[in-house]
Amino acid sequence: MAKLSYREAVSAAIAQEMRRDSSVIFIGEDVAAAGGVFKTTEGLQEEFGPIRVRDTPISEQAILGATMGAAMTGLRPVAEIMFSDFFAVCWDIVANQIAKTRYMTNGQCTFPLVIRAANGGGVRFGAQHSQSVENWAMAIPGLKVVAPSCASDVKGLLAAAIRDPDPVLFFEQKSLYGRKDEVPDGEHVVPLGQAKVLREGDDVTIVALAAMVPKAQKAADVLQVEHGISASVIDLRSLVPLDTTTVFESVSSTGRMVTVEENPRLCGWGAELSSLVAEELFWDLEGPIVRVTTPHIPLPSADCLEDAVLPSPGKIVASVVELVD
Amino acid sequence: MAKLSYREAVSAAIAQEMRRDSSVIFIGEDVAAAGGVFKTTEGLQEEFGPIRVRDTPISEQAILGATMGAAMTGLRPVAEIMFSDFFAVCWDIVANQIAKTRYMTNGQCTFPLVIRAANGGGVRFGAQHSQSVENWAMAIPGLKVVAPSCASDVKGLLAAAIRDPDPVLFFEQKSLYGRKDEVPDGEHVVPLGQAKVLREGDDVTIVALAAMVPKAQKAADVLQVEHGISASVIDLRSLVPLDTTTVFESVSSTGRMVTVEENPRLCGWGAELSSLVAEELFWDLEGPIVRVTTPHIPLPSADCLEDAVLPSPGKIVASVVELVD
Amino acid sequence: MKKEKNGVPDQDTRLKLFELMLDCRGLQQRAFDLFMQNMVKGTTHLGMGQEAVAAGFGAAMHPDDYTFCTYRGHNHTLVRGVSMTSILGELMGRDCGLLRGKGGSMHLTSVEHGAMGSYAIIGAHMPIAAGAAWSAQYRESGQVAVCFFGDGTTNIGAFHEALNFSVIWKLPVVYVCENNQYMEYTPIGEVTAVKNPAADRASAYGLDPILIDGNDADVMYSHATAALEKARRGDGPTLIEALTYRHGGHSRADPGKYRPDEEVEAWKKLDPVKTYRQRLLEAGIAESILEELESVSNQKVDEATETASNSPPPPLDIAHTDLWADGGASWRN
Amino acid sequence: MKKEKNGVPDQDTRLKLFELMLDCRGLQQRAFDLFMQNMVKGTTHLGMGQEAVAAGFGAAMHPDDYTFCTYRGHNHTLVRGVSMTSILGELMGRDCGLLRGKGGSMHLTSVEHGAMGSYAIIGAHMPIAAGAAWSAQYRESGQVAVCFFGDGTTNIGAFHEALNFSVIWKLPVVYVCENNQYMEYTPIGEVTAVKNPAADRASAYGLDPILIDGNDADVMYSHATAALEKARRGDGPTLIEALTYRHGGHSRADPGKYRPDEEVEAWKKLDPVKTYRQRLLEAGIAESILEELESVSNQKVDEATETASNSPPPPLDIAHTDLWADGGASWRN
Ligand SMILES: Cc1ncc(C[n+]2csc(CCOP(=O)(O)OP(=O)(O)O)c2C)c(N)n1
Ligand SMILES: Cc1ncc(C[n+]2csc(CCOP(=O)(O)OP(=O)(O)O)c2C)c(N)n1
Ligand SMILES: [Mg+2]
Ligand SMILES: [Mg+2]
Repeated sequence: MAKLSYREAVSAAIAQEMRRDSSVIFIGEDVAAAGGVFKTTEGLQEEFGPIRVRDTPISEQAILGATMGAAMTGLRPVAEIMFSDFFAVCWDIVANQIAKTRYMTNGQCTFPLVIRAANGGGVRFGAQHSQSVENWAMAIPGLKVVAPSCASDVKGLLAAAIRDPDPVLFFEQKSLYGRKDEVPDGEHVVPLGQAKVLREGDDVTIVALAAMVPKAQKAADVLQVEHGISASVIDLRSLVPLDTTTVFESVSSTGRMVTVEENPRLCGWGAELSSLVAEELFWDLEGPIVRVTTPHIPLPSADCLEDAVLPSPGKIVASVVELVD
Repeated sequence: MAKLSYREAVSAAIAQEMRRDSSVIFIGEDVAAAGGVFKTTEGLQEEFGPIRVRDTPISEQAILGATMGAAMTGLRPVAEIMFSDFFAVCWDIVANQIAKTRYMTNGQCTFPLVIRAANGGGVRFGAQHSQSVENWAMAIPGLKVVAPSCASDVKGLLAAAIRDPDPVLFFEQKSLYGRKDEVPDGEHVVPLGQAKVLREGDDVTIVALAAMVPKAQKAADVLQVEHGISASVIDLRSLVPLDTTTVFESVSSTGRMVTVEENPRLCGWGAELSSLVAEELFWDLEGPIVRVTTPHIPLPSADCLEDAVLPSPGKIVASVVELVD
Repeated sequence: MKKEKNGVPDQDTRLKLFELMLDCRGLQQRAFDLFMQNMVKGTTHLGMGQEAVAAGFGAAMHPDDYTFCTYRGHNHTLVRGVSMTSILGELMGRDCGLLRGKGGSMHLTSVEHGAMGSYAIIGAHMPIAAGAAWSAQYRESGQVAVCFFGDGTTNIGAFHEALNFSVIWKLPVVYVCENNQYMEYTPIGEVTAVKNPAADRASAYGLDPILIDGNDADVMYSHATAALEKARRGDGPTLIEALTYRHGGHSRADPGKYRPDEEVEAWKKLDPVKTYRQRLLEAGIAESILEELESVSNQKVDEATETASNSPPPPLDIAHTDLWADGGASWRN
Repeated sequence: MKKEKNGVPDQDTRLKLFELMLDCRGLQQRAFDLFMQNMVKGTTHLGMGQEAVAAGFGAAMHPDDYTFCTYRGHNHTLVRGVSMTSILGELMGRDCGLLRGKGGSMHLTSVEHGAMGSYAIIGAHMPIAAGAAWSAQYRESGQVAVCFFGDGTTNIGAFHEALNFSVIWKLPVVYVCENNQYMEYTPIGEVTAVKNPAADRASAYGLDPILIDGNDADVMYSHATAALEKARRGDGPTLIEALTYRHGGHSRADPGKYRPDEEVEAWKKLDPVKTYRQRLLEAGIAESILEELESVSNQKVDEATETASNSPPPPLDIAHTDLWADGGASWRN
């Protein structure tokens, strides 16, 4: 096992897949010659050449349109949208074209493509470069949605996403790029759609995603030590497919669920999960379902303001304590 | 009181507001000389002239960008996006610019603008012209979101939206355009953010929006007559601001909530409402919270397929019966 | 407007062009009739009057080339060899439909014929066509992607992005603007900063301006051939503006009243099918041969109507299939 | 490239131009230093080397005209009269910041100065500027909107839509492309189908191509004056491409290593501040006057740094204000 950063795991996964399959190609803005603005794709152009790893103009609709057209004619393209906020300039290609065309054509076309994007806040980039938009994607039928929390999952899930025959939106949390973890040596693939139970507890199930996972783990430590509350922590890892089995199993046993989302309050994945539990697991519940989210505001830029509004271990602890006590 | 169709109420509202305020201007594709592809804006150019009522090129980003720029410099523009599906080609202007700029500038700019769009299915237009995307809008902090179910509310709420100092996305349900209702004569304005209790019952609260409202009413009739179940029916009318007071009051008394959404399953307003109730009203609940939605698929085009997947009175009845029995 | 034809197509090709146009015309006339009989639900956008554009390309393309077209895509889909039955069936929402009713009139697609889809959001298919061309280039397959769109489409952002992108990567793609003078109801001249919405913008992408008679099948054919060859040679994209006119309204029962009668009349005189028939006669092709083609085409339309009308509605469970490559539509375990 | 200057600005104007450039340069140098001291969090995009563009317009615009700029907007915001303290305060996330820390470096806005915002999504502000111009036209206010953007921005859809839209409505708007030769790290020539990304596309909107020396404040000023006058006369938009170069990296601590040393050196010789100083001396302005301006500018920067550094962080509750016009951020009752 080697220690890789979350950032390095991105290029490791792409390289792993490009080596085994010549139909994998990769494009994006400043990704090739310069290795990406987050340095996530350094070395790829050197290894795979300027035909397979290619810089594009600032034309997100063209980038993703081309990705779609290539996927439906035999390639397995990977595209980068530099910041997930920029999905807004090419959302038609994602939500109306890529997501719907297989269904509309009654299965005539297949779209084995991956769109990677740096997602989320915590780095003082302001409201147009800090959004967590995985819920935008989750709301669209036809998209798979993955958001890893550690380098090992970045490598394994990105590899699986590239092999997957369906379109996958792969959200890399930019506040995690520097985080290092053990990543298995050799080929590493983690199947999509399996949540990971990071910790088992009796009193409450905390469900988190991406950057919220380390915060939930931190909160669980504090809950144990300072409040004697034993929490399960689940890293959802993928929103579509959604591993309700793992979540339900845990919530059935603890009787309580707290979701921790970075996205603004309304219509996040936490709401969806909460509504599923409230419908299907109602009689197992021992108390309200609680959601911890960023408030329903754009993210402010100043460090103190941003820290004040993002979910924190402290807020998670407070919510759990209130629920369980 | 005159009978107006939902369609006619649109132009009635715009005309009412254009008469009283010369800063109200209206633009969109084919809206002016031809009166709109849904004939919702007939007569406006005749009355207010080609400067105030103007046809645009097929340039949704320009339409909404111009709308934003005009709103922040003293006008009260109203723009039409022909089908709400097309928000995907201009989502950046809506979600990243219009919604965030007031907040980011610490209140320096105000955006008194309205974007109208024909929303929803039931008219066999296929997956790219039939979406219900009010949940896309609800997920973005900084947007008000309104979706009326009858002509009277179209007129009153659209007038209120035009007078509102904040950006309002106004979703007109295209399957309702032909529906006629009594509309009060003279000036008619209905405040945003107030749900309407259409019917009071004891056993369950059915919450619906737009085209789902008449279906919920139909279902409530059947429930009463055929199953002896007495249902409250609430027309939400606006998603932001959200009238949780009215909904909570009803759910507290019935102990059960069923939401009826036209949007695909994941991350709809029903999920949000369900999560609010599951968090804040948990101890008042007498049973699971049930959501009736379109399945998480793009809408198929053929009449029989579309009818099979959209929520129907029959499906609502079945869900309520299962819940209450 | 360039009228010269880089030589006249041979007689077989000309008969083929005529046949394709007849099929397009007949199919669309029938689609209109079925719509008026309420047999076609929803919406449908006819390309009557614009048949020469699709026919010219249809006759010139290789079977494995790709086409990308719009909601007004019946002509373009038919000329790739897709059956009339499956097109009419789709319009009518029947099980025999090309997409078994899941797509509808605006989304005709037949991958086996290289008809890679009809797209209903203006401009979206232009970068997608670039992607298919990029794939062909990467795979060195020799295929070309042809992308049809309207005059109104030249004012949307995706047009601009797709053209720049295609040129810098020298992609084998041909962009064909069918300038039928109107967006839905608004004359293109009222909303466009230049006179010729595509041709006057070619230079913004380093391309030659090509403005041709879109009602002349011979002209279309020769320009199609040249553009396809250029793409196959590795010399990159072509942007063609073909001037034409739709005889009917924008969609459904739109009577098209926003257009002056004289304008409609003038263009109807330039009907691509009628004028081409006359030209073939003048070129010495016997009336009987043309009549035979017409009767065969009519018969195909009748048979397709019959078969499609007798096809049942699709089974309801297909609404829950083929969202994913595994054939299903489930989002959870 | 057009070098002629439609006459030379008068001496007061020239001193004003010099002063504006000095302020821009000094402020940005300071922002960079503060960034390296970790006093500026997040990101910041400097326009060192590009000061002449903003200065030329700043000196030519009326106080009530509008500017729209990008994340690289410090120059453009400053030349409208916004205080250095409020700009540095915003970069440092302090309560004295222009937006009290809610916007950050990429979103500088001062409506009272007509600085209508800095936009961080490429191209988005172009149609927004069109809207402000449309409003000015409707209100007959005589205002003009000026919109600054980069070379890389010419390849995104919003560029195309905004230009067409502005021309057909003859809006009083001036679009200024600051061609600094690079998008973030990629040379513009590698991703653009034409040599001059803005000027070579002007004809696609029926506009004259204008390609000028963006490092020459006199040239910028005279072209700004002409474009503003044209807009005020009701003669519609102008598109200007100004050739320039950023001395540093794209943002933050980017060392800009993707650029050849000789290229950087060559452009640094064309430094707009240094060359303009030389020109003023040659025009007979005394060294002492220039030194005095420099020292005043330096002092302003120092004072602003001092004040901003001493400003407290904003109170946390402002995170929940001013989403809505009522001053709050609530979405429910
Ligand atoms: C992004 C988007 N905006 C608007 C529409 C609605 N719409 C459908 S067809 C059409 C007119 C298109 O005109 P043109 O490109 O000339 O094609 P034509 O219909 O004439 O073939 C419009 C505005 C759409 N489908 N997509
Ligand atoms: C839609 C969108 N795509 C990508 C980016 C990321 N990005 C920020 S600046 C930049 C380069 C812009 O280049 P140019 O327009 O030349 O402006 P410059 O930075 O050189 O001033 C890019 C790609 C963005 N902000 N928005
Ligand atoms: Mg047209
Ligand atoms: Mg640049």
